[in-house]
Amino acid sequence: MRFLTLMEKLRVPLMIFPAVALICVLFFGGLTVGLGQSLGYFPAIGSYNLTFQYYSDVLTDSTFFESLWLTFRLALLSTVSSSVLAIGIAMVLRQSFKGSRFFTFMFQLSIPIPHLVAAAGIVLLVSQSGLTARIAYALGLINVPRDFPVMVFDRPGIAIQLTYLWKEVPFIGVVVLAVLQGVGPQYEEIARTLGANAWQRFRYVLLPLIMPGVLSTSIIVFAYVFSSYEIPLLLGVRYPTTLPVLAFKNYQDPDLSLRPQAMAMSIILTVIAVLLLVIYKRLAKYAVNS
Amino acid sequence: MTTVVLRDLTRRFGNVTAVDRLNLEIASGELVAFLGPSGCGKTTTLRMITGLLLPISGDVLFDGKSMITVPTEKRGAVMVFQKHLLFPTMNVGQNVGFGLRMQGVEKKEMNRRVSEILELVKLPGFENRRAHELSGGQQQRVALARALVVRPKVLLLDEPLANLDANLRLEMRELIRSIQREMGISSVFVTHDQEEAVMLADRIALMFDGVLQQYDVPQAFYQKPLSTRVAHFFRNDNALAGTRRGDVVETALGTLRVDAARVQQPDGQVLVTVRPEDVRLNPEAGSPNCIQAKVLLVVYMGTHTQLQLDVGGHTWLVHSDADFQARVGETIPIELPASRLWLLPAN
Amino acid sequence: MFDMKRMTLILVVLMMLVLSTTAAQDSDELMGEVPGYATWADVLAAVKGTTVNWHMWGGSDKINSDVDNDIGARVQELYGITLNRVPLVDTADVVNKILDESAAGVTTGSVDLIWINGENFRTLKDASLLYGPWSEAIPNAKFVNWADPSLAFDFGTPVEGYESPWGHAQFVMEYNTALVGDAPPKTFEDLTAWVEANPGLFTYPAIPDFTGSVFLRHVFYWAAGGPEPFLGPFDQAVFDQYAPKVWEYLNALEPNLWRAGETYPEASALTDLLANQEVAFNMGYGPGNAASSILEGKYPETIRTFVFDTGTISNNNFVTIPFNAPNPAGAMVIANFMLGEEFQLKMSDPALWGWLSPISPTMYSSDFQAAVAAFERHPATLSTEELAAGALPEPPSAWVTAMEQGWVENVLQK
Amino acid sequence: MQKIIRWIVLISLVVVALAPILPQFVWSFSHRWLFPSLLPSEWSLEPWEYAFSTSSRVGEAFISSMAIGIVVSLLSIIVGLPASRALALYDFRGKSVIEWLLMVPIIVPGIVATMGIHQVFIRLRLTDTFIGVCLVHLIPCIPYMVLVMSSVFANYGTDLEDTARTLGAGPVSVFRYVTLPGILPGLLVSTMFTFLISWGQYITTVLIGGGSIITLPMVLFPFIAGTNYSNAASISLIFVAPAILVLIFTSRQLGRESAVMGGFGKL
Repeated sequence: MRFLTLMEKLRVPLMIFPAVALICVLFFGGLTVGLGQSLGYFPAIGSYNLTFQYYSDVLTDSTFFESLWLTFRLALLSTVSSSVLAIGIAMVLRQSFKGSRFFTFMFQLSIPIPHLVAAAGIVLLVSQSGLTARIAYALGLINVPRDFPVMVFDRPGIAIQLTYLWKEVPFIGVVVLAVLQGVGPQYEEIARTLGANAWQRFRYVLLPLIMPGVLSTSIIVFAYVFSSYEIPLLLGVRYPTTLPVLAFKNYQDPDLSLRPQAMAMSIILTVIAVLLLVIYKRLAKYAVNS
Repeated sequence: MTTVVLRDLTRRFGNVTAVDRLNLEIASGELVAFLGPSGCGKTTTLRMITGLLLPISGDVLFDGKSMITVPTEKRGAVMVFQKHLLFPTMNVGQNVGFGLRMQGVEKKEMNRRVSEILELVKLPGFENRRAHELSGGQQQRVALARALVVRPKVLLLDEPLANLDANLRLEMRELIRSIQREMGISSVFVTHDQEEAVMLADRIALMFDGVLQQYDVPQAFYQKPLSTRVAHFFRNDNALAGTRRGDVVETALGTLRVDAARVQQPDGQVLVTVRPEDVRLNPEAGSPNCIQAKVLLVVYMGTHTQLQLDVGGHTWLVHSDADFQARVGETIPIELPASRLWLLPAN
Repeated sequence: MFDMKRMTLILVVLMMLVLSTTAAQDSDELMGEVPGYATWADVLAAVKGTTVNWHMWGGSDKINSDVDNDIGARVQELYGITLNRVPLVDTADVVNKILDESAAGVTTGSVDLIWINGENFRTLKDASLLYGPWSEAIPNAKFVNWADPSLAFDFGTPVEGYESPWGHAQFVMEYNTALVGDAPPKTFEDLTAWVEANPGLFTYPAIPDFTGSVFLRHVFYWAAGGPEPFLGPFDQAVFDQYAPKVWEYLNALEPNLWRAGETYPEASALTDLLANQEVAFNMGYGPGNAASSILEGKYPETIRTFVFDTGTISNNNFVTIPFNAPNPAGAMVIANFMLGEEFQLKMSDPALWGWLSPISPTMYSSDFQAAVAAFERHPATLSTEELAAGALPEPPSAWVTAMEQGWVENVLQK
Repeated sequence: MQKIIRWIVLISLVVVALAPILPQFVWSFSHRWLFPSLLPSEWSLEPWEYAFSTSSRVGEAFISSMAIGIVVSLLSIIVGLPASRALALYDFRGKSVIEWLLMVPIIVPGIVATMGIHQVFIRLRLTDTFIGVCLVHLIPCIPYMVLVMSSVFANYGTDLEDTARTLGAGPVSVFRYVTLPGILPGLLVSTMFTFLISWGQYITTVLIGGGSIITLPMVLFPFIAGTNYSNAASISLIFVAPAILVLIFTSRQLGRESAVMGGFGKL
């Protein structure tokens, strides 16, 4: 009997322990090592003294802030435009019509496709000598590749954002679609009989219902874009580059003394990510409540 | 104050005709119940009145004006559903004020009207509650208030009480009835519960398979059903085949007198019917319209006793006093009062 | 400085004379000591049935498949070695890995052989993270003219037996005759003029890209009138003397560059830009690249190469063995094989890689020389003579670092 | 009017969905395809021959990517399922802390923890190993699994399980006949997500695998970076094929009303 109550007591801890332990060791362990190195605790190069030197190095470097701004801008723009497009497409796909299953499948198509492949596809499509440019040439719209708008290796990072859009719109859209299908048509019908026109029904009835789903998927998207490495590396300009690229470049520099700086950048990146999440959740709560 | 006329209203879904050439008139300020088993087309009709669904043919007229080309949001026909009552993202005040907000009513005026209507549904000061904090009945009342606050031309209720428990349902019926009377809004409500329809409605439209069977005041469905199906729906299966000749009907069990001024079937083959509560047991000797019936089953029901009788090969249900005594298998005389007999067409 | 160079040249000639007499004899003996093995026979005995993990840049499918198939099959056949090519995007990655392993006290790592040169070599050598010395002791080292400064020094870092050459590279410019015509700008003045007349059609890879970096060194050489000031140890005063002219030149060029200099492409992207006429020029260390790219379909037929009138920089590709290589013997055998006649002949074939050999053909057999002479030169490839005439040395890597950093600060971020 | 807008949206949807993928089929058969040709001027099977040759290491990389993906998915299930059930169905002290702990890896850039864990792994001799790579892939995978599955468990509830137990089913039978069938659609989708997260990992694999563990993104990356688009295309298509297969199997679950996708809305 006592054994049974003990088991009862231990049930939850036993269930959560493996996951929590793995995440703590792998993720928070890694984070702690990084934090240590960023503070100068780096036995491998014989450094044990704790210092904020590397943070001040990073925070006084304009390169860091340019990278931060770029990273933030890319993440924000990609997230907002993905969300808007996703909601729009989900609104169309939720209607029942012939072939809706086919179109829903096509909409989901890019979800499993790796970002790397997406990036290659986007380059082949929108570079100045890409397929679109060639079509433009065939139509007589341009004469030479440089007449075509710059979208790859450009400062605004258009190809980067297109890649993210292509990947993330369906991700958010699928969640919105799931919510919309769960909601059913009745709220809208009530609103309609109460005199709400199409825009009002969307704005006051549907949008508040799908907003929580949109907000949390967009956090995931924002975090992903904020932390991604390959896409800006492959499609972006050399300078300024995104924070993860910059941090990793410093980390992989044969000059090991740059590592603490890389770690300091990572820790700052982490703090910013968590901070943004907190602000975002506050804002979201406020937005949903009012 | 609006009259609603449905003219030859027809709607098909694929091969299924959900509503077939429905003609109906709802007088100004009247409360009409659309009654019938599920799938009979009552909700489809309701949706056609709101404009959420367009008819294939026919017309919907409010005060004589065709509404077919008027979109739902401009019709002023407000709907209250049984499920998904309140917008979950809004509080009570916002829910009730929704329709006014859509019309662009000024905030102060809106708040005033919202609190006024909340008082009417007996939820004063509930503006800031969230929907999920309310009980089922309270939610129902908020949904009603939300519909009423815009002063609709027509109020449409789709099984509004189906999700409530028995006591609450009673309370809500009275509330709906009193508010509807007070505000004089032409209203339609859909239900599959004949008791509810009888209690609430000025008139009942009974539908089977998309076809209107009978449209009349509630009493008529008990006293003067137009078919065995209607009678059956109102729990009357007591029937006996016979031949009418003037004020008598010849049956296998004898000759029964009928009130010629009341019954409508012409002479010839008919079915004689009488409601379970109208059959007299223990008739005085020599009473007219007495026949013999065999007791099949006796069930004590608290307020009365229910008997199953074999009447000339038909199984009848009869209600008696609670203290009525009978043995199964016994043959007893029953009286079918002439003033209560109703004739149905023979099948 | 200059005199030293002249001295070494004389030495080279003398050495060549001495060595050429032994060229024909193929001894399989160690020519010196290597750590852990007494004789070459010991080495060969140790490698049978082993695997060599060769970490190398993996961006060329041609090199990848030739290493795996041809070389892999040959070393399996000859020595019983399984060659495991590990592709790299950037050689710095593997350097870093060695550094990390050393810091963590990992004495038996996973890397046996690295394709390396320049800064990466210096990093490992300075940190004493290399196996050896060995490269002067392996049997085929006898073909190598170690007195040649381009072989004795790798970007100014003394090789000292820690890496073995296997290919020679010289910087060339590639251009599209369809856009440039038949007379490419062969001086920096002409280049400026051409770029101003044809804005948007020229750029160079972003530094610290390998190729962008070597282009920058050419500008420094041009600014100083030759490579000489940069061949000694790094000197800030000398650097400051010439750097402003370089930044001025490059910044003046910038508005007329591809994308108005808003960004600079990766070297590989520049290849694609040339192929699709987005720009008119490309550049790189491979004199045979234009020809092989045309054959591979990556370039249009109209691409040709040229070198600057003042010459272009050449250097060597080396292989090195890290201190914690699990199989240093196998790595040495591979390095030795790559110095042999068979490999060098294959590598020089314009139909294959079209590389230059770090070894003078006279060191090998007459068959080798005849075969090389018989190679059909693609019209896009310059002759060996044309190239050799203007070969310039690489500066020590400290200069390279300073130039790269200077460019980032004064050109890229400006 | 609304219909016209709908069809414009739907057709552009299909075009946009296919535009980055379909041209890669053509690229994978091209030998020379330069501006301004709309189609390759010379066709070739070389990119495919290369992709299927041993020296491209595509086959080997495919197998390791697949093996890592499967191991990571299985580990995520084993570790994540109990945790998500506990979070969904039980109230306990510190629950919000645990939830937070398990969600933070979704928000914080993976590269951050990876750089730190790299140092530890070198010491533990886990770099260059299969299991090391699997472990580092688990960092983003476990949180996704927990996020989705706790929503599924919460939605599924315990009523049916309780019913089954009163009918005499033991814990194993309850899981086998009641719980598993109930959560299976959700489990399929979350497993697909974890598999795909692992399948697409690049920089973490490069760092921890140290070049010894070669996965498909690592084979592909140099060709994209090196603008060798023909070879990149053939490898991309091989890289994409299993992912599309997975989608075909789970598309229905993704598309319909379900707690699964709603799980992403619970962050």
